Amino acid sequence: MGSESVRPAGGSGGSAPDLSVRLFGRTFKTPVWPASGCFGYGREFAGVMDLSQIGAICVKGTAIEPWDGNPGIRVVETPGGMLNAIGLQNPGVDHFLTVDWPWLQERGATVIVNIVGRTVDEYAAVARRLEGTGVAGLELNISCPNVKEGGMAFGTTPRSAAEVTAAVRRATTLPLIVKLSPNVTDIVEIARAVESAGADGLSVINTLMGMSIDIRRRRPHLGNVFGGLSGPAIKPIALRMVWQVAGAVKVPVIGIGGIMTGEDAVEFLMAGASAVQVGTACFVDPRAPLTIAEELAQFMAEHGYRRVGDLVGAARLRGAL
Amino acid sequence: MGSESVRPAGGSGGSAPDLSVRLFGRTFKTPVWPASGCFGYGREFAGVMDLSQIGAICVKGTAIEPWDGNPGIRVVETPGGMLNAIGLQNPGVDHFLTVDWPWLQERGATVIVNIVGRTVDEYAAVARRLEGTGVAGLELNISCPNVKEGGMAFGTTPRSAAEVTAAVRRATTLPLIVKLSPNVTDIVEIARAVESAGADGLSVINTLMGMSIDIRRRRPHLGNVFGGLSGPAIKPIALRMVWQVAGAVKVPVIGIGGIMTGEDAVEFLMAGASAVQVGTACFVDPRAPLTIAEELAQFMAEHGYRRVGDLVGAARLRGAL
Amino acid sequence: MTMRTLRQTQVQAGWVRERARVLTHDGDGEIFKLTLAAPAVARRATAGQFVQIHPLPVGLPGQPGPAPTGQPRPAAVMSNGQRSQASPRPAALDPLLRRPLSLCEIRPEAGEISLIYRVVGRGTRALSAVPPGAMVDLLGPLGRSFPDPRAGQGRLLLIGGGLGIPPMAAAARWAVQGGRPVVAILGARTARYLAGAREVAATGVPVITVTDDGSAGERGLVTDALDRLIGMSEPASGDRAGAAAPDRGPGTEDRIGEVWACGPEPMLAAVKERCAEAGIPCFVSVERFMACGFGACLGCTVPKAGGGYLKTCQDGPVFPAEEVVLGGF
Amino acid sequence: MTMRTLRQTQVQAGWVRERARVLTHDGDGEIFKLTLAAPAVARRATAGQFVQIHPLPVGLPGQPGPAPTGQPRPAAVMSNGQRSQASPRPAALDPLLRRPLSLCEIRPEAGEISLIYRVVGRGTRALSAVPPGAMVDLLGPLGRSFPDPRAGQGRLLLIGGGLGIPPMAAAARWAVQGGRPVVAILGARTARYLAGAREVAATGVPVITVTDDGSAGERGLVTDALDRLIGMSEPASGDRAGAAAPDRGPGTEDRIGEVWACGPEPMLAAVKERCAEAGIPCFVSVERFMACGFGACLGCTVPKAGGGYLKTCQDGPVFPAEEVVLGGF
Ligand SMILES: Cc1cc2nc3c(=O)[nH]c(=O)nc-3n(C[C@H](O)[C@H](O)[C@H](O)COP(=O)(O)OP(=O)(O)OC[C@H]3O[C@@H](n4cnc5c(N)ncnc54)[C@H](O)[C@@H]3O)c2cc1C
Ligand SMILES: Cc1cc2nc3c(=O)[nH]c(=O)nc-3n(C[C@H](O)[C@H](O)[C@H](O)COP(=O)(O)OP(=O)(O)OC[C@H]3O[C@@H](n4cnc5c(N)ncnc54)[C@H](O)[C@@H]3O)c2cc1C
Ligand SMILES: Cc1cc2nc3c(=O)[nH]c(=O)nc-3n(C[C@H](O)[C@H](O)[C@H](O)COP(=O)(O)O)c2cc1C
Ligand SMILES: Cc1cc2nc3c(=O)[nH]c(=O)nc-3n(C[C@H](O)[C@H](O)[C@H](O)COP(=O)(O)O)c2cc1C
Ligand code: FES
Ligand code: FES
Repeated sequence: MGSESVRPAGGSGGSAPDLSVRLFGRTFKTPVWPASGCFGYGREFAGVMDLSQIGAICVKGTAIEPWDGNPGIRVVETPGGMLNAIGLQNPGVDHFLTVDWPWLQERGATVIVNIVGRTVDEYAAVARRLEGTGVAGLELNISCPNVKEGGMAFGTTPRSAAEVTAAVRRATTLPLIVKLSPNVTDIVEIARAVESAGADGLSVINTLMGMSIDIRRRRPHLGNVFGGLSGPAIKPIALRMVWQVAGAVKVPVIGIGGIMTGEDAVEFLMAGASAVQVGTACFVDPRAPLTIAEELAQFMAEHGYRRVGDLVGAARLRGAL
Repeated sequence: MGSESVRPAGGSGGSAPDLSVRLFGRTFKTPVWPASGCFGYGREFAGVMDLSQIGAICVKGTAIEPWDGNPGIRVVETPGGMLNAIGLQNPGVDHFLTVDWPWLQERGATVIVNIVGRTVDEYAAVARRLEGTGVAGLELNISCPNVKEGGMAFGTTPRSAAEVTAAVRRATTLPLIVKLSPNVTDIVEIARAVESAGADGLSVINTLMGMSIDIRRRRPHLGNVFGGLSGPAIKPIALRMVWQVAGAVKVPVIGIGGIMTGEDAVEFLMAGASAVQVGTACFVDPRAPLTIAEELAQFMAEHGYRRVGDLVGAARLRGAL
Repeated sequence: MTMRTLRQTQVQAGWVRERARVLTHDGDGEIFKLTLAAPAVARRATAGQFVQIHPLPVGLPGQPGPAPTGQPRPAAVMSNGQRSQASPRPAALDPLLRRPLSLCEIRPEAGEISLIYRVVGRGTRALSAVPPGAMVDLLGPLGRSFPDPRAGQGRLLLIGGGLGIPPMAAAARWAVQGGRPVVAILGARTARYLAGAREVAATGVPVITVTDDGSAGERGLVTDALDRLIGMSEPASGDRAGAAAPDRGPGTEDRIGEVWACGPEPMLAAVKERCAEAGIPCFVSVERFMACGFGACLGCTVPKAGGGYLKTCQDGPVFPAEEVVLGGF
Repeated sequence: MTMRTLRQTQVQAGWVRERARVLTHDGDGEIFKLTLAAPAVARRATAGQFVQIHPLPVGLPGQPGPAPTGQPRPAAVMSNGQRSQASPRPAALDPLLRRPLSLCEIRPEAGEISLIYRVVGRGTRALSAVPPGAMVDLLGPLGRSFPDPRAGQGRLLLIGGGLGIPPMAAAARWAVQGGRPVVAILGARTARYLAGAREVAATGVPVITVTDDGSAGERGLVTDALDRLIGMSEPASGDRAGAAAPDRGPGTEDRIGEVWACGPEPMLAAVKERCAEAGIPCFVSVERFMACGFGACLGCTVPKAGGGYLKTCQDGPVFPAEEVVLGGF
């Protein structure tokens, strides 16, 4: 009762809504992208979808050398979410460039490379290897343990986050998106620091640190004890952080965290995100980035939004804060 | 397949397990307590349960004066959780002492008073009013906005958390439990600071800050925009923080966050908690603190744990970290 | 009769928890009517009160599996008495919380209640999938009822808008049983959304039907009909809607002496305003998101006239209109 | 026949997504057998492969409500063509992820598959509540099958422990169809947990049954029977368990030339060790928690002999025993 729809001034035009978004000087076919670590290098999905139809594929976190990842159990379901402790297993940037990137290019895929490193130099080295290759951008995963600072993640202090951002900025001319960690007291402070250090965009958020216990075996489920929490459970936290960050920086924000449906994507766009990424959803529905984009288009058509930009920040116009 | 139960050395004795726990120099009938803000002052529950059977009732956050709370919508469900923006509405400590406390005493209830304040002095003033009244302890809610520090919660820096703890410590001889905020980069640092400042125990965790958007009305659901996320969705994060804090302090830790069943309670105890609190669960099942205690006893009986202490930290004995 | 006295006749019973068997459950995919065997709730309930319903067997240790789907159903305790390794009670996750629904019909004599609801989100959608024969979990009756119809004076006007219609069935029955003269205005967007109107009419009270598009009854808003009835009820007025009150007698019987309204908050605000102008005591039933439904969470507050807040679930959902500030939901 | 050559005969098909109708679903509250009309999966599948199953209609826009409970069921699009305000597709929350289950029977000719599973947690419990006639959501066939039974030499020994028995039904059928001499050892804690043994026996292969408590077949462990068969299969041995291999012929036919095992990881480790000692090629089917099931998440890794990891869902679940380090699960 009493929950009438508020329609935007634009009214509902007859034509199909336009899902394309222009970001970092480039047009992306849709604003719904698979999130890093949840879509491999695209290969496993090619049998059930046309990779060229995806706005951008954010590939698995890629390092300068191959990483083995963590021993023991790596994933476990939690209420409305899941924990992962993959440990950033990846075949290294050279493997990406010789094997995966040519394969992706053949299929007409737009690719953003998520990059990881244990030191600032490692990050910069991966960025340099990707310069001039034609990938659409870099996404800096600053949730990796900062070896020099004793294991605290790069993303947990403004200083270290800015430092690694600046180093990669110097190493690349590609669009540089920094992916923020939610495991911080004040994400706005970090967002501002990396924006000043040269980020072209911010991905918000990576996973929240969590754990679960196998009470029959009396031990943590995960081999690594702790893991990253993703999925619908974290959506309210992610949305809050997108709202905070989008209100504090000028660069575009990409919303991530628990998006499973087109309506979830609308929430993030209305909070101020310019595009979204879907992670865990890809495991349940391999076509999730396309399914969700279709649902987004349907919502836009039904509610008279013609361009994605009409949704961006729409919930911020009224209301407090 | 292959998931055999690990039984503790004790074996399964014939007698019913003992649920009582000794903490802060006092024996509590059970280690499953209703969490603050989710059980009012007990009144609404008296019709469906015997309040004297509950280990301890953590009453609503109580201030030196009555607080009105927030305008607009205050609660909304999220995937596997809920957001609340009550704004610590409460009738003030004098009302508690003249109306609620006598009523609770008549019913033989054991009571821990959750205290809130906008300044260090306000916290200390509530503590002083409760001195000598016979309540079982104080639980310091340091998630309140710190007026002097421009609204950042007391619980988000080790310095402000220690400061308010120390002030209340000086104001009371009652057991002093400090309830930590999870919205921090390093909860261990805060835990150590409040332990040093005189806390007798730590409650881990309060709600995580989140939000949700009503996409049809194009505005945040909550009048306050942001709210506290509770319920099963946050369980993995709460459990991780309990594990971290219990490994870093000597005082007992009380585990809170998403506990809905006896098995959830076992997870927290095995992570290192000495007791647990249940919040959101009380809304679904008003008898949740008793239901969950019964399920805990059942688990103990089936797996041969005789005392609650046999479970505490059991998952820490093997495994890494 | 002062408002204060009427307020004192609003019933608030001790609520219970009851697992209730679904007797019938019919719907068109959007609007459903659910009849439940719930003797304990039916015995205690009064019109205007509500239940907090959960479609899953929550919080009951040792209950079989999560889904009330009939066969085949899993069991924590196996047929041979052995215990499954699975948790004996899976916590309900989806929905997590209960959902408030007003009592539409209360039949203490049969131990039955009925609810009419619209599928708007996850909770009502999950509820709509519960088949006859399954059990749902109730807390109730919750909140304060309408005031005792025998306590007021003049004709009682019931106004139901949309999903505010169903509780008017219980209200009408109570008024009829109390011998109070009563008339109802029931309005909705279209004929499709007049769910509950049949139940109101079944109590024998005269009903004025109004829809936004004229697809049933008069075209217009409930407030149009209200204005007419208030006008009509003044002795001086000549413009009488004869069809609306076929059984009305002469004199004060005819005058609208009290209004009970339930529906969208803008409608309630409009009704409140008109009643205030006409000096007619008015009770409104308001809605809020609820976490607990029984007063513990402070989640359902409505601003109190003069400052502070009232709890919808405990001080309401039925309030004297002047006691609350409407328009916030 | 080298292991390497056998490895190359393990089938890995292109998987599909299929909504499959539940034909039958029977269980005792703990162990269930589910038969599905899944022609696309049935056509592509080979013994040893698995499906990722979700009991709710996930990820399909415009699908009716969340619960597969038959009537009354909610619909996003109403009977009159109007759209409910509710989200057109509620995301599945509980369970969130799919669950891997091995193919027990594969009947491409009928377009059917069957699965046998035990209720151990939320996912399998939710699955157990799905009634006949409802739809479940599958990805499959996933992973690598057992090697082609026609490629190996000597008698093929199938070893199934507990819920490792069901996939041996598909394996046995494949071997029988390929004309490979075969014998099966099926073991469980008690007779109750021998689910799938009937399906294995139905293929006509000789079966040795073993239970921990002797409640069915021999008392003991599958490895006791294995030791005996390996011993027996050596020409010098006199200790022959005649009942075990009623149809065995003379000569090399009789010798155990290859072992396929599925069951708890300690059992697999013991089988692997004995086969290594006896120089018999051994394939093991391992289990891991899985998020995706199709190679994208790197969540299901098993340590590779010599370092690094293999993906259970893509490189397995059937591995040459020497390729993996067992005991980590
Ligand atoms: C005392 C009381 C009595 C009620 N009686 C009835 C009744 O008899 N029949 C009926 O159909 N509905 C009734 N409602 C409303 C009903 O409780 C909500 O429609 C229901 O809780 C929605 O749950 P959901 O999970 O399906 O939707 P959600 O997913 O929770 O919400 C979907 C949308 O529905 C709206 N909504 C959710 N909760 C409420 C609410 N409490 N009030 C108003 N809008 C809401 C919001 O706009 C929300 O975005 C009553 C509410 C109250 C407080
Ligand atoms: C390739 C493969 C094939 C399988 N085939 C079958 C089969 O044919 N029949 C069958 O009954 N089971 C099979 N399993 C195991 C089945 O997937 C799990 O029992 C199921 O996922 C448990 O889900 P749940 O939600 O009920 O339990 P959860 O709540 O997820 O877990 C409950 C407990 O079950 C155990 N468990 C969960 N997942 C697994 C897993 N993947 N492997 C082993 N133990 C697990 C854990 O100890 C956990 O604590 C198979 C697993 C794999 C990987
Ligand atoms: C199995 C798994 C692996 C992941 N790997 C990476 C990674 O390599 N780099 C990265 O930046 N984020 C990684 N993430 C985080 C996701 O990209 C995403 O930020 C997070 O899962 C939240 O989104 P979701 O709720 O939609 O899954 C991973 C997440 C999962 C579940
Ligand atoms: C409606 C509501 C009100 C709350 N009020 C308080 C409060 O007054 N003081 C406090 O310390 N915590 C408060 N909390 C936090 C809970 O005590 C608890 O820490 C949190 O809800 C996590 O536990 P749960 O997941 O079991 O609900 C409140 C939580 C809810 C949901
Ligand atoms: S709903 Fe909890 S106080 Fe009203
Ligand atoms: S389950 Fe995702 S890679 Fe195997």
